[in-house]
Amino acid sequence: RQAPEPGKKTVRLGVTQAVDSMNPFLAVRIVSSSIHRWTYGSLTVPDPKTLQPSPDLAESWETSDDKLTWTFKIRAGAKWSDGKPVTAQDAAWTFNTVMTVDAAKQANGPAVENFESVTATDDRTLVIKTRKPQASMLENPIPIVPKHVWEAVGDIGKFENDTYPAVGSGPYIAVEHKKDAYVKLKANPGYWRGAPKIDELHVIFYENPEAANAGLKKGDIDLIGRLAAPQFEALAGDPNIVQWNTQGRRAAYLQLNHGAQTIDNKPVGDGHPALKDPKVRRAIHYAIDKKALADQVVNGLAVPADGSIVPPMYQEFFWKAEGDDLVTHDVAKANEILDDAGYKKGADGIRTMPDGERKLEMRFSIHTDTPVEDKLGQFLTGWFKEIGIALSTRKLDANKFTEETGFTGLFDIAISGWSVNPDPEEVLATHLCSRRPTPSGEGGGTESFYCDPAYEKLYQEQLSELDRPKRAEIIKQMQKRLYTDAPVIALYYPNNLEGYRKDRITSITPIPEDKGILYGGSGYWPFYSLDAVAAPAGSAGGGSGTGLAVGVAAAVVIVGAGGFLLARRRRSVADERE
Amino acid sequence: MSLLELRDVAVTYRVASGEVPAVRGVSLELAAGRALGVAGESGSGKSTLAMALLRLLPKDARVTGEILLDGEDVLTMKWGRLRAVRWASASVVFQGAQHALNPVRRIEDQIAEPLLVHGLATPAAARRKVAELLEQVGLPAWRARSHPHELSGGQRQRVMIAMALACSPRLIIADEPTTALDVMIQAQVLALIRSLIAEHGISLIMISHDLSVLASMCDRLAVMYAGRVVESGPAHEVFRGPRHPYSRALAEAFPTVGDPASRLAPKGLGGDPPDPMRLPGGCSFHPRCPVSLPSCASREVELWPAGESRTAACVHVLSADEKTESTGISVMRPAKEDA
Amino acid sequence: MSITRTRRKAAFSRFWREYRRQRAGLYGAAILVAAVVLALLTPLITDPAGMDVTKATGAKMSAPSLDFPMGTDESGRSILLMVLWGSRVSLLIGFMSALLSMTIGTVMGIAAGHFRGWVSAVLMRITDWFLVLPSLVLALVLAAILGGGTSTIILAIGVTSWASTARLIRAQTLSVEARPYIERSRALGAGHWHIMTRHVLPNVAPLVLANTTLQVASAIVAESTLAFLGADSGDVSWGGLLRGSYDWGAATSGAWWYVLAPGLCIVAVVMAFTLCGRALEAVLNPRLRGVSR
Amino acid sequence: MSLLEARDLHVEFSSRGRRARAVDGVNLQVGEGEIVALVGESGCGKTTLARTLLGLERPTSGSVLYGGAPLSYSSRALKAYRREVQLVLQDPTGSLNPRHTVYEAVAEGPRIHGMPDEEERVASALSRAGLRPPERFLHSYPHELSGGQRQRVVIAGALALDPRVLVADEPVASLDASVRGEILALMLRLRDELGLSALVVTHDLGLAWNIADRVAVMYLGRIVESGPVEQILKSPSHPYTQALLSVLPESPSPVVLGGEPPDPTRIPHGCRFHPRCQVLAAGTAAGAGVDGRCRSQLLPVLSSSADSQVACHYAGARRR
Amino acid sequence: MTVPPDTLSDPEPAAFPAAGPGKERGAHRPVLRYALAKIGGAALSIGMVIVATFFLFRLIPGDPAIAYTRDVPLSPEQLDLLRRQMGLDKPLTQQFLDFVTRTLRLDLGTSYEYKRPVAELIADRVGPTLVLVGTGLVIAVSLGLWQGTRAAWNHGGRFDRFSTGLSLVLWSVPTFWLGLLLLMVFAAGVGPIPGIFPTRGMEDVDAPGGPLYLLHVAHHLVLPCLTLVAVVYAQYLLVMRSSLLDEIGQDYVTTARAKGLRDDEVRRRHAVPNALLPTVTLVFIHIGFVVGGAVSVETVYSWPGLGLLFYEAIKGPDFAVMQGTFMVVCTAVIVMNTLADVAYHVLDPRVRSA
Ligand SMILES: Nc1ncnc2c1ncn2[C@@H]1O[C@H](COP(=O)(O)OP(=O)(O)OP(=O)(O)O)[C@@H](O)[C@H]1O
Ligand SMILES: Nc1ncnc2c1ncn2[C@@H]1O[C@H](COP(=O)(O)OP(=O)(O)OP(=O)(O)O)[C@@H](O)[C@H]1O
Ligand SMILES: [Mg+2]
Ligand SMILES: [Mg+2]
Repeated sequence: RQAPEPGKKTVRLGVTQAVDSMNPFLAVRIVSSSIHRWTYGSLTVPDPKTLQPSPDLAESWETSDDKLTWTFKIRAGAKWSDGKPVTAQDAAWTFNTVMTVDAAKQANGPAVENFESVTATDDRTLVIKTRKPQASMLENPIPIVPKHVWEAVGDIGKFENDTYPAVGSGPYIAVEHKKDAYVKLKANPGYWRGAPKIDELHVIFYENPEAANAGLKKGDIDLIGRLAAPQFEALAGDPNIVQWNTQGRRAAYLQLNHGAQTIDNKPVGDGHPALKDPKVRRAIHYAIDKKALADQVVNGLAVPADGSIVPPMYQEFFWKAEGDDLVTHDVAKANEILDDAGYKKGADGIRTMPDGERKLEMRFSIHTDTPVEDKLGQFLTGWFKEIGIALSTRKLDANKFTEETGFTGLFDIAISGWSVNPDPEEVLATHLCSRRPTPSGEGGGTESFYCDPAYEKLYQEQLSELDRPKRAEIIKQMQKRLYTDAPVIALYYPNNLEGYRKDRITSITPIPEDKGILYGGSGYWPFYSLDAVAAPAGSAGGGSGTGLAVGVAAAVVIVGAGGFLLARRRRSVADERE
Repeated sequence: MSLLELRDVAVTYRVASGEVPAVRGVSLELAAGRALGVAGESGSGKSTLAMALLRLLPKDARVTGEILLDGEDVLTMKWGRLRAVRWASASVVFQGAQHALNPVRRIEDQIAEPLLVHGLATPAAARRKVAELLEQVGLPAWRARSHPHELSGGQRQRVMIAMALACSPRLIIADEPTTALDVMIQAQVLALIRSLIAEHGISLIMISHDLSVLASMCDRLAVMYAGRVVESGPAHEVFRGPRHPYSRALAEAFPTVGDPASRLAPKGLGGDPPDPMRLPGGCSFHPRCPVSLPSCASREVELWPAGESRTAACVHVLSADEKTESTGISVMRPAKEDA
Repeated sequence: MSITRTRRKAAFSRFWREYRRQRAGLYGAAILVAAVVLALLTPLITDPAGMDVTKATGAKMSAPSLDFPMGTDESGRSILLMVLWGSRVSLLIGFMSALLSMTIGTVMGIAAGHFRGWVSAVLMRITDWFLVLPSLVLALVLAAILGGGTSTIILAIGVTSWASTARLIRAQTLSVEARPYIERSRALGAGHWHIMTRHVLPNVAPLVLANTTLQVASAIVAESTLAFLGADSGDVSWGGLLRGSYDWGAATSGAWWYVLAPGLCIVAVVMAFTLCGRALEAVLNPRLRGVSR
Repeated sequence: MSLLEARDLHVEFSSRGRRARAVDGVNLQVGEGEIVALVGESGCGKTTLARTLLGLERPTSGSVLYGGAPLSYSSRALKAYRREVQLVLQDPTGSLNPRHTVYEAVAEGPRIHGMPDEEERVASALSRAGLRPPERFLHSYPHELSGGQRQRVVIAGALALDPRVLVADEPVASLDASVRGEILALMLRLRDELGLSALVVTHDLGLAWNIADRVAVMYLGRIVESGPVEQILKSPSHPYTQALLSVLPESPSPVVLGGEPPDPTRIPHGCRFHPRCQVLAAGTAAGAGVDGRCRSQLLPVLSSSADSQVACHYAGARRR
Repeated sequence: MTVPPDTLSDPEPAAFPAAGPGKERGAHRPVLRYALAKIGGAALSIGMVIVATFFLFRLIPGDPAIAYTRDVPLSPEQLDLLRRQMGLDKPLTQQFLDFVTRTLRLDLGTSYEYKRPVAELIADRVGPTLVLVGTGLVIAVSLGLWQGTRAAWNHGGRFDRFSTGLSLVLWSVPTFWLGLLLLMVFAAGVGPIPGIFPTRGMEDVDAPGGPLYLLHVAHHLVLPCLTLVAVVYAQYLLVMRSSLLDEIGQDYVTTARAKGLRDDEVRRRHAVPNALLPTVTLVFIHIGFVVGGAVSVETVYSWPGLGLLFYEAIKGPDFAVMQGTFMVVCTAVIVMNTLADVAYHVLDPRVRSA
């Protein structure tokens, strides 16, 4: 490694996900969309304090009275990194591409589904017409790309966006990408908010999370986000490392096959009939010790879920079960419910259906290669046994899992979870009737096969409620419905676990600023606000280790070769004998 | 002084189940320019003896006695000296030439190798010498570029002989050079060896279990049985009038075509070959001996004189010649008179 | 025939005498016997309830102590217990896939060696194909396609590892077939079946036996590698334990016992099998017998 | 009268794209109770002929007749045929499966053919082959036997089927001189006692002299001279037979044939022996005026008659 | 997966019966024919790979179109369109033919995950794998052969016992496990041992240019290579050892001694070259094995090669990438083996004229 230039500030971010694409229209992985967030601007960005939309490339905006037309004013001072100004045409071109080119829908297709048209009336005015009112308009995640560069691209679906430095408008410019290895970003000196404090940001890929941890401890990297609990715990005790443990965006829950149906209300799949009974679902809810799960499965680095699919991080929208609503771990209660409902225990301790036909033997579908889900399965199996339900774990690869739990309904209970954006609309929509699979059995994106009139009604109400507190109240009602009817049972909200070296990173602002997320959160704030120790003048930095090692290696080789030659000489004397 | 003299040579192989006395006290002598035949049945220790002459036996063989080559004891030689003696003074034609040649190297290189190793020729000279040697053994010079597998059995045997001649040694040890060969090729090879010793005055030790072959090739003959020499003497005399019952059986086993006595009357020797690890007491041949006496089972036999420069290890020799005193270790004289 | 029995006994004791001289083989056999006996006894000497995470008694990832001689895992279960139960699955996978692989290999090998012409050519082509294919890659593909489960793993390992056996058996068959006694048997009127079962099979059997032990060894390693790469059987196995130690960050958090216990078990048992296999080979394979003079 | 007969038999192998005519037109018959010796140098096709007679090799053309009827190659017919005609191979050690006891080796044939009284049959075969008392050997393994004993076990294995014809391929070649006499004596005895017919394949003329009634000399895939032993071996007419006899160690003036050993993939034109023929080389043939024919004119295939006959232009010319 | 060490010593006779005289003048002809036959065989094998791949991946339950679209909800029309684009509406035979033609045109499909042609993804990752496997193989082979030679020559001696024992232990170690241990000890550092090697990858950001780049990569290569070598070299050692022991027992070695050659000359000129030839073919048969090992090593050390791509594809699962990598790796191994076979054939005169 070359000695870094003295005074240069570099931060190295370790990730355990390889970049799937540098093309923002195609990239779906968190690492890539994060990079795109840092290298391209969007219309709006969540405010670091409130998480509410705030101006980014759009300086200001207004809505028509019918709530169907949005007019954005594009920022005057924003420039592309090649010096050209950012215009409304760039934004219009970007949105229109996503709307019209199938290949470009890959990353953010749903975000424009409701768009009727997008036009730039002049350089600074962007007009978006929607089919239906869209309260989440200001959360639009699509990175806006420079039209003058991208126009020339033939097939967006095949374009790798690999000419560096890539032209962007974000705080950083991508200058190098080695596949399965790293992405190198440089501060954008012409960024309209002002250049970031550091000079370079490196995103370094580790396949092996243990190695990433070792890398952080050793100082090969400065920050890792999205740590698994064990890795996070392993960082304890290092004086130079900050263990950054905050509330997460994610909710982990179970999906119960309560009678999966297609969009035309035809039953599909082979879900266990007992699960159609809300009492059974309720009993199951009682059987689960959420606290134990949070403690054991994620090492206590999670909040047991006394709520539903929106995590408490979003205080505004989070609904907490209280009083009679609250379901606690109570095996006796669970057994009582089941006994009362007529599910009798057999000699083997397994209950049967009230009609005496079928045993309560259920499958628990999880993903392959996910130790946490595996462990979860072990716990559920243990508890369910106590209430007379036999549970067997099935591991499915991601494709099959999506197919069976999303379209074909070939499951009883499945693991599920969702990382929630500052606006929860997206996750709420996953439980709508309209999301159920088509008659031919293809996916609509349901997370539960849920179809509940009350829930539908609430959804429509919140959609057109532009008053934020009121809308939040409706959203809480929806969560309550999910909690009590239990098509899904929230288990816990995993914390967001990160770690960074404080001897390298001197300041970093999470999002939200109060105990928020560093990497993988919305917006670019943490990495824009980042400040680091400059490479000391004259020091070789990490290079000294390299030099040392190379020296050692060379010495070993020389000594080895010498020894070998010597041994040969000696032996050739010994060879006199036979 | 004789070229080669063996004094009470014994070879014992150490194996997992004990010791195998393959050669049990053999004394022989060979004068320069003479040919000595060694016969004996399979497993009687002929090859072992031959390999012992140049200390080529594997590590687990123990050799005792003295092997004097030009008066120098091979067994106590320094390695350097031994290497110098090997091939330059005495060379070997191994039993089974197909295995004794390196399968992946050209025969040219293999023949030239001893010349170069002993510093007897420059590479160019060595190549010329190889061509010459091949001509001598009746192979066209272009064969030098061949690999062993491209040659027939007889040709390989001839390559082996050419190789043995390369350093013009004074002694050639030929271990069953013709056993694996066809009658016709056998005749070719024998004729070749015969002419070579006649032309170059080389001494020869030839091993075979075919008495008639040895009789036609050698001056003197030694017959081995169970690791010992049981009879020795001038080749034709031993072949025509064997004194030891084993030699007799061997000689008789070869039918003479045209001889009415052997027509439709094959002769052989019954009984099993001896197991060197469990040799019978007394005369080791007595269990198979057609003329054994009760005393043979207990009485040690030694090589007793059995006529003019002949010895045989059989009690019947004593009674026939009415010689009672044993001569102890009998040494084979350089047999000038019977050549 | 009782004489036959005494013969057999004599043959066995001769074999045993020879085997005893292979010191490494003896150590290997001792380890193996211990491992197999322990695996068989596990259900009798331990309580499977200790494997239930909801009933685990230990602290998470605690170091070896009197209660937990090999420490505990991420859920506070005794690693000793897990290793014992894991040995059952690992050994089962080892034995079953070796059995599968040896069966395929032996049948293919004998058939390819016995028959001439296109049958042999086709069989050899297939064998060579399987031989050069990266079997781990193929096994992973198979496991991914067939889905998890112990039987899948057995199948994946068995199906991808028989080729070298087939080659070996074929070579041996060819050399047996070249012996005059096959010709003699044929001249006596014997058919293919008779020759393959009476002459070839008994002659290749020792080789098969020796090779099976080696195959078990590689199957155990293969199982752990597959588990590490994400294709596990779902039951507790040594490979699965190693995978667990990796998933739960045992190494970085200093829980060396969690990493070392299953790893060393694998190394020890695989090594034991290998040593036994080599010793068996040395004793039974006449080709190798002369070598270690 | 003839029990086993080869009629104009040709066997070809394709070796590396070339055709090797290993047996190139052979007429030969073995009568009831007759011992015929087939002699010739290495590679002349003796073994191939023997194997073809047993149906182990299919002839390219021509046929094998047994009891006057051509051999059928269906596996059923072959099995039946091999009950009556047996092969004894050259190498006794190799012919016995080292994992089978003597009993199993001898009983293999009866088992294959489902013959009754297996044990008695084995015991009697062993004692007929001179392994007496049979019980002593029943449970031995081949490696515990001497070479001669092994050869007898092989013979016993053939005898256990009560064959009418024995084809013995070099039965003593690998044996010690002291044992070979024993085996040959055994064969003679079997012929006398059981009326066995035999074809003995060998390259050793002394062996033919020892036991055969008739001898056929083979050269490069074809029989070049045949007839009663006394006549052929005492006064051979074919130069090749003469040469073979002359290289016996005790013969006074060996004629060592020069040239490369014959190659069945390139059989010379005219008389197949002419490139090595000492009579032709010495000019004697030219003296008799047959040298041209030797080089170009094919010789007829000898018939299978028992009389003495020779395939040689020179001998033919002299006889006339 | 591993191949047991000793089963490698293939007892098939290398030598063939003597050829008749005068054949060697046309010796180059058989070599050519042999090479052609081998190449034909390899082509057939590759064909088998293609066929097997097609049917193997057809066994996957579920709808490839849905798998391709992942979680993105698509309308039925869009799905139908996609199916038509993927050719799934055609009869199986037609699909097969399409597959074959596409494969022959090096079109290996499009990755589900990356939405890019699989061939391109693979092309990007071939280099690092070649560096790792190539270096590993060279070191393992030379180390194994050298140690094997020494061990066999003084068999039963201390060196023999030590190196055979060590190699057996290493052979019994699962690759990934050894990799993790080495990573923890020498890259992360344990106790007094400093972590002097990098924790990941083939190169870092800001790798130096020029010759220093080689050093930089070499530094990254040390641990992955060490892991691969440790697990692989044992086989070569054991094969070389037993093959040389076979040769030592041969008569021609005695002949060489009888000629007065020194011990090391006997070894260098006769025994080792002869033992080497059969060993080297076995070495090449093992390329497949080494490639398998590379999957584990690349995963542990985040080495950006084919093995990592394959591993990620399995985790995905990205069947298109899996299928493509599988075909490419198999084909490469088959091609390497064929080259080795032909080279061996040219080098060993015994086999050459057979
Ligand atoms: N390396 C060895 N280890 C143990 N015993 C051996 C060894 N070599 C030979 N023998 C035994 O020594 C005895 C003599 O063997 P040798 O090879 O000298 O016999 P030979 O007379 O040459 O026989 P042949 O005529 O068959 O070549 C035999 O019993 C043989 O089994
Ligand atoms: N299976 C085969 N394929 C090709 N050529 C063969 C085959 N069998 C025999 N030959 C050739 O046919 C010729 C005759 O062989 P055969 O074995 O019959 O000779 P032989 O007279 O028995 O020789 P020997 O005395 O050496 O046993 C030889 O040149 C041999 O190379
Ligand atoms: Mg010998
Ligand atoms: Mg023959």
